[in-house]
Amino acid sequence: MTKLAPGEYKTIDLLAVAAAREVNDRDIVFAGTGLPMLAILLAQATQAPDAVCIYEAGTVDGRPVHLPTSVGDARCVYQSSVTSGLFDVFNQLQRGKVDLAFLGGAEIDQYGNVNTTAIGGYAPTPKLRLTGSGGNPDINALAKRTVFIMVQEKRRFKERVDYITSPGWRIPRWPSGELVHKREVYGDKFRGGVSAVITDMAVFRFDEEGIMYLDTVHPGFTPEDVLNNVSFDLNISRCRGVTEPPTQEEIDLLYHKIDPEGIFLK
Amino acid sequence: MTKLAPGEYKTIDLLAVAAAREVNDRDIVFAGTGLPMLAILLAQATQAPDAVCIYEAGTVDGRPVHLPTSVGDARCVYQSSVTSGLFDVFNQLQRGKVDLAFLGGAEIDQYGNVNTTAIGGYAPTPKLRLTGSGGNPDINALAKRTVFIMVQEKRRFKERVDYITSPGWRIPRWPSGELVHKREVYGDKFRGGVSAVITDMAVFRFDEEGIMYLDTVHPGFTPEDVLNNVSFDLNISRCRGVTEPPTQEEIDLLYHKIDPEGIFLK
Amino acid sequence: MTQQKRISLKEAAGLIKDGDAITFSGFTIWRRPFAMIYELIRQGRKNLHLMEVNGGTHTDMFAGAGALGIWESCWAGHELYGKLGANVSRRAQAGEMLVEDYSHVHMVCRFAAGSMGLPYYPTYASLGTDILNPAYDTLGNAGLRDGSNPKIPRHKYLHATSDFYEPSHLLHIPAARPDWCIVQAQLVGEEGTIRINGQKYSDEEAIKSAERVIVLAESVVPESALRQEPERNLIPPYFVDYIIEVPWGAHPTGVYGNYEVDGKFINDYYNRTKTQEGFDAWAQEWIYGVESHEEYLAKLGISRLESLRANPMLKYSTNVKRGSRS
Amino acid sequence: MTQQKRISLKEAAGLIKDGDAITFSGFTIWRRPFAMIYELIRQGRKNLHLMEVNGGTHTDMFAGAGALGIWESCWAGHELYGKLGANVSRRAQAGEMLVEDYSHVHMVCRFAAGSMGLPYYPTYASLGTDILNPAYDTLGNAGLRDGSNPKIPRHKYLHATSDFYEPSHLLHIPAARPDWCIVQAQLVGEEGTIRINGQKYSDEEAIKSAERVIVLAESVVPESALRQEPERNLIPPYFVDYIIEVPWGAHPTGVYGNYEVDGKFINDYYNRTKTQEGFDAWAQEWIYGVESHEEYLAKLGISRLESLRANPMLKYSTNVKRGSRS
Repeated sequence: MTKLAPGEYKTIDLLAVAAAREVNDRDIVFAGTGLPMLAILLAQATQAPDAVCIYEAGTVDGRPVHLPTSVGDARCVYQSSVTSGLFDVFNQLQRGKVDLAFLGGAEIDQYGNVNTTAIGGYAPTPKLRLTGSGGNPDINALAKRTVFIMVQEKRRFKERVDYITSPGWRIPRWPSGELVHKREVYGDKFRGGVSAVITDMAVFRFDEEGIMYLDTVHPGFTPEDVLNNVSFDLNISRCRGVTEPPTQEEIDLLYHKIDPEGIFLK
Repeated sequence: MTKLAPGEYKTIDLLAVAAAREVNDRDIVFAGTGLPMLAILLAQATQAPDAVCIYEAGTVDGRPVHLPTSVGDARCVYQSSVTSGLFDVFNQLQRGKVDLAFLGGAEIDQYGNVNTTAIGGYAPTPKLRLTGSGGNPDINALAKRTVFIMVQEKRRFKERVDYITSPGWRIPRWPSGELVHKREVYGDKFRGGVSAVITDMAVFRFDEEGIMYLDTVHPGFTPEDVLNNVSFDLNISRCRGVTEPPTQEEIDLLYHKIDPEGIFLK
Repeated sequence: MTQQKRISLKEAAGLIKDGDAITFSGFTIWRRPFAMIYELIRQGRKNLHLMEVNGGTHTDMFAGAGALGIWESCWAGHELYGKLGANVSRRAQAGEMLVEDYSHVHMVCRFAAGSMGLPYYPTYASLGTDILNPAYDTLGNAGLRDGSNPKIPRHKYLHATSDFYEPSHLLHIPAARPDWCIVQAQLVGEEGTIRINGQKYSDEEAIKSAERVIVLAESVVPESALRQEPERNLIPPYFVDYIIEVPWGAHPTGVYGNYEVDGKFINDYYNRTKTQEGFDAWAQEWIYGVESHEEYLAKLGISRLESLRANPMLKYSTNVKRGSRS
Repeated sequence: MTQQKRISLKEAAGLIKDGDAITFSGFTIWRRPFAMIYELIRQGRKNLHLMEVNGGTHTDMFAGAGALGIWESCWAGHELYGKLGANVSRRAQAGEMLVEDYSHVHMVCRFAAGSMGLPYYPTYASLGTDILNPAYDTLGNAGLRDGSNPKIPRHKYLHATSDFYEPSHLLHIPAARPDWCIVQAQLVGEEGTIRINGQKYSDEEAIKSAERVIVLAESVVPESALRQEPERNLIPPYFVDYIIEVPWGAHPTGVYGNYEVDGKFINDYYNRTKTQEGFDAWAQEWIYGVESHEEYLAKLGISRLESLRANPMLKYSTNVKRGSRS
């Protein structure tokens, strides 16, 4: 079905594989629509067979035989442990049960703050209204680790995002709006934060101060390519080299077992 | 099965019948174990076929074919609309859905305050520890009308109860403990309160000031009998006469349809 | 024992007035009561106050039709079938509707509080975001938090602290108390018991928070049949004011066990309605130019509907084309 | 995929230490994990901190055995089969255990808050009662609200106000966060999914509020069988630490669909244990003098158990004698 030659892969495959590798066995994972679904299913099929996936519309540990196209999809229910609703799974999140979450965003800044709400101001009206937050900030706030999957573009990797939809490592303390470490805002509910950002070009992580740095570049890219596609002063000195490419087994799982219909992997 | 001659009835029958008559059709009723169950089932079999019964353990509008012996009983579930749990039904109560509730108590005072917790002091230790509150104060606080079913004894009808388990018409406002009208304590959540007290001797109601008065005496008793069995200055001037005795149809329903096994009606 | 009040779609839509606060069953593009949504647009309802846990294609249609005065939620889009709610964005950018942003958990908290008779709900979610930026309180900035509208709380949220255990900082999020909740359910009993199969989303909270509830049922069934398994039922009759039997009433959104999301329909809507002119033309074809739900279904055609019909064991369609290789 | 840890009753009881904070599944005299309750008493556990939505025969037994240091709840009794918990009353009157009174709703609020990761839960219930009398704060009076015990909040409750809508006065009730929840369930999957049939009581809140959970199952069943109807399941595996298959494990309390309350047994217990001497003799016969759950069942005898067995369609026994005319 896939038209890929052996050893060949597309960018989206690499994103799914890199994200899947962030999953530890037995992790309880919140996953959203799209790439996160591929990532958690691939992780379960490889190194993390006992990872549990929660979809925010209300299914816990489903074992779908057909890939869902959204978290509200009937396919999420199949062989799930519990099918309930948002109140249940969000309460579990707040209770501290979620280890890892996969999220996305339109813009991100050096502290890992993410914008999915509005570009070019907010009040009284934005220049460009986006979809809004969804569960992104809630999950990002209360899971132990989160991984963002994004498109690498200069205009998306900013010194400071136009609107902080989802909290990174340095965030406003209201009402003053002073930027402080996430720990100071969340207090006893501080559990961690953005652990990795995976783009079509590289993987980023965050240092002890909560500042983004380059961790690995994908095959075919250099740290300089990445620098040309961020609009802030990115630390590339800790770059560990090249992102491990997908294995043939991973590609086969993605195209033949996880998304044979070609829903996300066209 | 019943050994009663035509026209004959026992005190408990009269209590069940008098309580049943407090139910309006379509009322949503919280009922506890024992007499309240007989009352709601009798009401549904007579003037209030569309009254709904909620049991606090978590069933809504059950249509039992065998009389439950407690609200947690498996028999409550039969043909119920929803079987859930306490959180659901108590939230419905707080939401304002409950019209009427049947409750009991060990002691009551002239304001309708009820004690089911402790006799003879409370802290550091009571002289006599009773069962405790259960849902009595919650239901009494948040239902629109409540009806108490009690035993008529001088020591149980007091000027002031030893411990206010369940709130009547004049209740303490904490932290001062000053007694004020229930409306002042509940504010926007004030919905009503104790509407009737039914004993083995009489029916009592409450005047505009929230003070108990004698409404009717059961056949065979006089207002003076009642006065001799309360230990405060009871108003008997509004007594309307004699409580309507059970009809043969009501007795037949109670003994043949509702409690044929003789669980509460021995 | 009592039969619940049956009513037509047109009558039911007529009960909802301009300016009313409304909410819906479902999640993004699943189990939305579209037959009623179309009818409300057809009847020209304006200035609606839509409060919802999340939005979807229906939100965007209301926006396109100029039916929304206020929209309080956390998200609008079409999932896979359109990357954002273009009509919501266009109206919001033009200042033609007020958008009050909360997070997903905040919105669940709002309806949970409403459903429980509480004025607010505590949570730790989404601290340290611009959702809480005091300058971004849309309804406050519009002067609407003066207590005169019973559907608009005096504060967007409040800070709170706790020292019961660890010292702790949290939020109080105000209750949502819509005038109406309109529900698409798989099964409703003749007396009004609602059974939702599959994910319940936030239906329980939405229904119980509302003052009045209208249910569109895929099937109205004998009450006693639903009551044989009361643990599977969600809502008792006394929360339900009106029942309408409307098979396929959620199309183009999906219903677990009944039918699939019509992704092609939604994607076509998205592609054609990015401009107001495009929306108007689309709405003329699919809303204003269609007299009734029956006519809408006839226009869709039987083979389209049959391709969406769920496999009875899997609970979703195995016939619909979903991807590039299916 | 992972099988949950299986363990014996004796091992499981051994994990619970003197002084631990515990709670149980069930409601008054329904679905209490008695096999474990007996074993904890048999092992001589002391100074337990029992926090529960409501009490029942088990609470009274713990009190009789002198196992309770603190009891926080709203009710103890035996329903129809004994008008109060005589051992609870005797110990409370003697000051031999601390009793902290809340209302039923308050206790549900406590576990709801614990289950949701909140420090408190707001409610209007039981305003204007002596439950809120500042002089009747038992744990406060005992000097235990200084924050040194992580299971005891700094306040019994706090007053709160709201002006989001109508000016309003309510209460904040502190979360319950027990070390252990011990559950009797009808069905548990091999991986740990819990299904509760019939009324759920406050099991979901009790289980999710606890740090660790031990489940006694009437039957351990294939996980995939439970997952064919996931809407009927209550708790996913990662909340469950240990599973023990213990048929009849709730006797003398009842289990919906499995067996009836043994009212005669409870009434006999009540009548015989009003004094400490009476309790000690009863406990010698039914707890200390019995080696195991199997021996306990043998002592009860097959015909007694069979009379309690539920009719599979009605879900309760039609053979047990319940009243004077049955």
